[in-house]
Amino acid sequence: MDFIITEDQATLTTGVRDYLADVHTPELLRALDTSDSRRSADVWQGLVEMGLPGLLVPEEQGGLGLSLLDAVLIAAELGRAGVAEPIADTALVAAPLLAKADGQDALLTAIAAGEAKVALQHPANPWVADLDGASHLLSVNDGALLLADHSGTAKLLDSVDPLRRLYAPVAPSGTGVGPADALLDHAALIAAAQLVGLADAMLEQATDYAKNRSQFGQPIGSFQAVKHHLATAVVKIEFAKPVIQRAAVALAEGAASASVHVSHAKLAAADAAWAMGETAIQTHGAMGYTYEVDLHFWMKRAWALAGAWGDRAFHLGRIDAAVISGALPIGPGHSFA
Amino acid sequence: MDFIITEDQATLTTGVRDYLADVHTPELLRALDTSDSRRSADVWQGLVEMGLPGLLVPEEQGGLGLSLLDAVLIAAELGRAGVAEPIADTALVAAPLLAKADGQDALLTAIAAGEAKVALQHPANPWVADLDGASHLLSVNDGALLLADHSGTAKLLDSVDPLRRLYAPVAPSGTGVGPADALLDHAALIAAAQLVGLADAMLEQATDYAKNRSQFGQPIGSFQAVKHHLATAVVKIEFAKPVIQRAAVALAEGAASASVHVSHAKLAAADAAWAMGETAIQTHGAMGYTYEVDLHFWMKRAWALAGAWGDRAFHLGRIDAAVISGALPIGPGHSFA
Amino acid sequence: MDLAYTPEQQDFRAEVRAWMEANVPKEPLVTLEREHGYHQHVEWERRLASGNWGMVTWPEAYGGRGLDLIQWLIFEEEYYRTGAPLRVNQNGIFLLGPTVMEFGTDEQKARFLTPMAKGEVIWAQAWSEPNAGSDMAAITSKAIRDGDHYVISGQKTWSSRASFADWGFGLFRTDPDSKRHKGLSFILFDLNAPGVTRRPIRQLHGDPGFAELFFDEVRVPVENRIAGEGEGWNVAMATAGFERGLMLRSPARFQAAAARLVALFREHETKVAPAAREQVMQAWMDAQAYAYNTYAVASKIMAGGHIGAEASLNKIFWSELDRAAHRTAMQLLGASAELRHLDGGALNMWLEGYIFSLSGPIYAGSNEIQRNIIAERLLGLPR
Amino acid sequence: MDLAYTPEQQDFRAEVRAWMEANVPKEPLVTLEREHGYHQHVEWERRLASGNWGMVTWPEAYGGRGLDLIQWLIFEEEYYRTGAPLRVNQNGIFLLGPTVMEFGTDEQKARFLTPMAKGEVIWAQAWSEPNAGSDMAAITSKAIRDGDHYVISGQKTWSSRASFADWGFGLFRTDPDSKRHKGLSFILFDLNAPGVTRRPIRQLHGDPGFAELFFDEVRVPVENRIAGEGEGWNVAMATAGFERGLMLRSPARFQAAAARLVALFREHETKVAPAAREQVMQAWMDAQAYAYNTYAVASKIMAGGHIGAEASLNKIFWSELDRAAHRTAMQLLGASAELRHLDGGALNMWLEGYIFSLSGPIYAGSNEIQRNIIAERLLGLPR
Repeated sequence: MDFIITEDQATLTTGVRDYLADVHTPELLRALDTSDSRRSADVWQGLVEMGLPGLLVPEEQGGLGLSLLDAVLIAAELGRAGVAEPIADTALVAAPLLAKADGQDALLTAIAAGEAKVALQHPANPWVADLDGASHLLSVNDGALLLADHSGTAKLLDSVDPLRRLYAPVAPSGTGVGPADALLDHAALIAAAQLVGLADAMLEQATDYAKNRSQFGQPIGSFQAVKHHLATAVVKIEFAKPVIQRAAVALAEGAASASVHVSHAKLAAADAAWAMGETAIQTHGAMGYTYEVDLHFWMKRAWALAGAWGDRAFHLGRIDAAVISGALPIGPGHSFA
Repeated sequence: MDFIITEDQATLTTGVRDYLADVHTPELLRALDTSDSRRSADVWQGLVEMGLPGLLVPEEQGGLGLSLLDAVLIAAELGRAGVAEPIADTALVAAPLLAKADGQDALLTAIAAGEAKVALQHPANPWVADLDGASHLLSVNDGALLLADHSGTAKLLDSVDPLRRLYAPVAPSGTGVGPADALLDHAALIAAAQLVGLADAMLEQATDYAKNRSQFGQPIGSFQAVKHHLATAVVKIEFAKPVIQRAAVALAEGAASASVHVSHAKLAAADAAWAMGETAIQTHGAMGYTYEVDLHFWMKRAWALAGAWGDRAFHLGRIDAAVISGALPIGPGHSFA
Repeated sequence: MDLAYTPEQQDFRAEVRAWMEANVPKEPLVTLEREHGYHQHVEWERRLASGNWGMVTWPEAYGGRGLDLIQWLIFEEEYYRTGAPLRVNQNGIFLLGPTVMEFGTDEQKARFLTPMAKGEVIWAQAWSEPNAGSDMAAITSKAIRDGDHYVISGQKTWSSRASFADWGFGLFRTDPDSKRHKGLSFILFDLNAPGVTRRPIRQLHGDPGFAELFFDEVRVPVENRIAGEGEGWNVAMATAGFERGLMLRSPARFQAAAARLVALFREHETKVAPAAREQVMQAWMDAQAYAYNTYAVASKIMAGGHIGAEASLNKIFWSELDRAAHRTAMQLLGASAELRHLDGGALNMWLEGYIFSLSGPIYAGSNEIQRNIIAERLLGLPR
Repeated sequence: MDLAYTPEQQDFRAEVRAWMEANVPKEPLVTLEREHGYHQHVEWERRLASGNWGMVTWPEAYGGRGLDLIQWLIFEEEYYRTGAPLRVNQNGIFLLGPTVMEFGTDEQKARFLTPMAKGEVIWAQAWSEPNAGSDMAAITSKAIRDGDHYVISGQKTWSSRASFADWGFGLFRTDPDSKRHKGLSFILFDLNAPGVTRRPIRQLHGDPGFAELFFDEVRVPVENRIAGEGEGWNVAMATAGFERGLMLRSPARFQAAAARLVALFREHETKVAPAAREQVMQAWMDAQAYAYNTYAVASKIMAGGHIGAEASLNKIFWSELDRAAHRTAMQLLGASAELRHLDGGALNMWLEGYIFSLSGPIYAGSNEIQRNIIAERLLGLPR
């Protein structure tokens, strides 16, 4: 029993964070926002050069063979940097699922090389992100997860998140690569991790603003009301993190209760990020209500991911079925069982 | 259409407030708390001399013939002063109900004279306050409100409110004096009004404490966190008041929607008082957790009345049946219809 | 207290309803924060004015109907009941208009009020500056007297309507040596005057709902000053009082939103979080409570009373109920909440409304400022 | 990260469980805040110590078992699983004990720790003074050196356990000319020494859960001072760190409450407010989150890490989840919530628990102070 991030994990996470802070800047987000496709081959190439697509691909297929715990740490960094390229879906959701299926070595190799992009479609998540541009599609039919090649263009929906590319679902097709709900759980977990990264970024933006913006002759961050708003937000964010890690371990181990923990993680992360968004805009005042500070990119992504891969009602429903019904043993001694 | 407290009503309310502030002091509450009966013939006599028992008794029976709107204003003052004598139940709930029944002139006359005390029993409110000492009992059987003489002693339950005297219900009996739910609505309305008075008193206590208690070289009320806690509490309290008044008018007029408005009033008042209690104790710090400041009398009364005469679940259920179902017309233009 | 409408009030309601039903555009207008939508909304103001509905409480002499506040509330109820467009004229009729009526000269009233009520001149507010937001007394924009003109230099920001409007109003430092609340004057200016540059600012939703204004030696006649030189702060505080007080947010708006929220809940009832049911009921209850309180305040004002620091209670209550109601709607919509257009291509008004609701606790004096006011002025806590 | 218990840990859990099931009193004890109940609880401490369960993380030399923090968490889980009594020894084993271990001399360790672990000496804390609550640096009680003794004069208040306990610890001003954080020393004193007067203070529930202490020239040997003269503030801050940090509130306590709350909900399921269902789930989720975080902090400390201002996050989280869970229970109980005894005469533990939960956001540094700490030390906002 040890509940700790290893030095290696911390080093990897910091490395990704620093790299993204350098290359995936707010300036880049603003530039993407004015581009037609909202996607950039250069950005993708940068992520590939970092080795991100192969993080969870087995070493035999050219990846690093890392775990879901690594995945949630990296997903948080993608959230923190506001990354919109479909790296999380492909590398952190599809790759570990495909690694458990038979006969996907070629695709895994292509993923690790940054040459394949896998879009994800599941009934619990009605819109498909980055379907256009994907080389493959994981979809669900009758409880089975199907893998198919994908090409062509689809009709773009209009998300409030200017960098998000959503499409209506297509008819499921392809060969079976596992159970459908594994997709849902993996994707919800990664969404939760991104949410907590988004929340961290908004916290940092709000804190910086509070330190630098003066009113009444002093930084607004010296006012107790501002301090306490931000402190309240920190508590929610910090207590979502271990829940996500615990869910990652449960899912990696295939624990029977993994779905409950994923739902808990998604709820905690979405609540923290949503509340952080409201706190961040309030801290920024009128400036926060503009498109001129970058906060809105993160806040809108948080709104989007809060509803994606199972909304509050969906995940509370799973908690309900486990906890209120008595199906899950609860109480002291049941933290990890 | 005018939504305003008249000068006369304001004068009466202020008169009652000032009188109670003089005679129904915290010292009195502490003295009652160490007495066996927790009741005082002197206190009752003082309330009688003020004319409180007859406020809603028709003039023909020696009362003042005031309205339910007056009743809620006075009930708030009873709450503010922490009055525990059963004046609200007898004068503000039973009297107007009996005034609508036939043949109750003698009892109404006795109520106005302070010689009769009416205890109230209803299935939605499982414990009977001040049954011991009551001369009459209103109880409910099969949808009918029954009036019976009462005498004798009953088994006392142990309320957290040291001045509250609760008893288990007895077998309903007596002659019919109206529909059962009128009792519930009247009593819930008066409970709501008392709650808002309790909240006002706790606000005043907390505000006084914040002005006078110094830490870090300044009154704690100069800290923005304390200011904002109290300001948040004020908003809840002030916006409960017009709801209570609106419900009083609806109930007085026998409006079809009166029950919905009473439920709204009870919910708003209970929420405001409960939150005010938590804010008040937090403002008082460790001192608030003692029996040595008087706050606890008001806080405990608020907990008691929040659950009495229909708890949150009960009143939300009535709102639900009206609003979610679509039975009640809602939207602009339906404030008073 | 008498909560029944008089026959005259009922007749008035019927009159408003009939006119609105006949005149409210059948198709929703484009948002007033885009140029095309702005002009649609101006056109709607003019249609309203053609029916003498510009601002029913104003004297007939200025294009109103001389009605009382209860009638105004009835007007608002019918206005929102029919889903009529947002008021692009809001800064004029709710903020500047009452200010001119209270502080303006007869000449100023005649000059500004009628075109305002008719929707002929649309007004922008120009309160904030980059370093004077919550702390409005930190204003540095100057208006230096030069004969019978002021020469204005400086900058304003977050000026709502200023991307497209005709005229603006705000505070300027007429005494260049003054500090804080002193030496400020309340001045009206033509947004198309030489030396005024507008830089539209995109808001969260992407449209330029406010603008930054740059003043480069803009010459403004002295007769555009409301009240005395140096008295601007008190005038502005009165204006802010109107804004936070009764009129800025009509209860009908929230009652309409609550009713729509109940309908949305019913659509989604089989797949909602347990608390959503209670949140929806709370939205209805809060909108009702706000309506009762507004009727009570209107009654009080009609009886000769005033609204002071209590306006801060209103501001907090409506802004937080509005945000909570729209947050609930976003949760009910789940994965569709992020879509700017819902089935059939209609604008996702819940998303737009949630975004707008986030401005509520910020503008017209942030809720932090309001809580300070409540604590210090209503409760008497030390500053 | 490895979230499986080792076989040794599982064996340890089985050992604790077996002992607890055999030894935990079948009948609930009277509250430890009444004299009779206090003595029952002291007896229970001694029975615990007889099984070497006084404080499992302490070295065997002082009556512990030399176990690690994960084992302590397992111990706590089994402790709460069997519904064992509250720890009257809490001030000693969780606050003073770690302080003595970190700052005490070998002689002090030998003298104080073993009787503490054995429940032979029960400790009261004596932090606050009437004018030094949240602002503890305002302490004025003096301890003036006189040869090999200090002479203590002054007053402490809100001292938990002090109505009945044997010894107390607190900060005293050993330099009478000093101000604020300087010149304070951390001193242990016999509550039965001549010159100490205790005035029990009734708490909300009516029992004397804390006391006021008056010191009238109380002579205390210098060897009762922990760490150097004038170093008291730093020692106390370390103690407060233990308190707010890992040990004061075991996650097992909240997990047990959440499980009971789920059971209470099921009993009342047919007549609850819609949001109650979600609040109950939230109570379970929050208790779990607190448990995960505590395991993470324990792991970090075992790996050589420290817990600093993060302890303030814990304090806020557990105190607010506890109050919310008990508030939910009060709502589920409805009209019965106010009864001190429920059906069959058993104490209404939800009411008692709600009352106790109201102290959570106040004591061990109010949550306002904690939020200041988070803002200033974790986020770096200006003081």
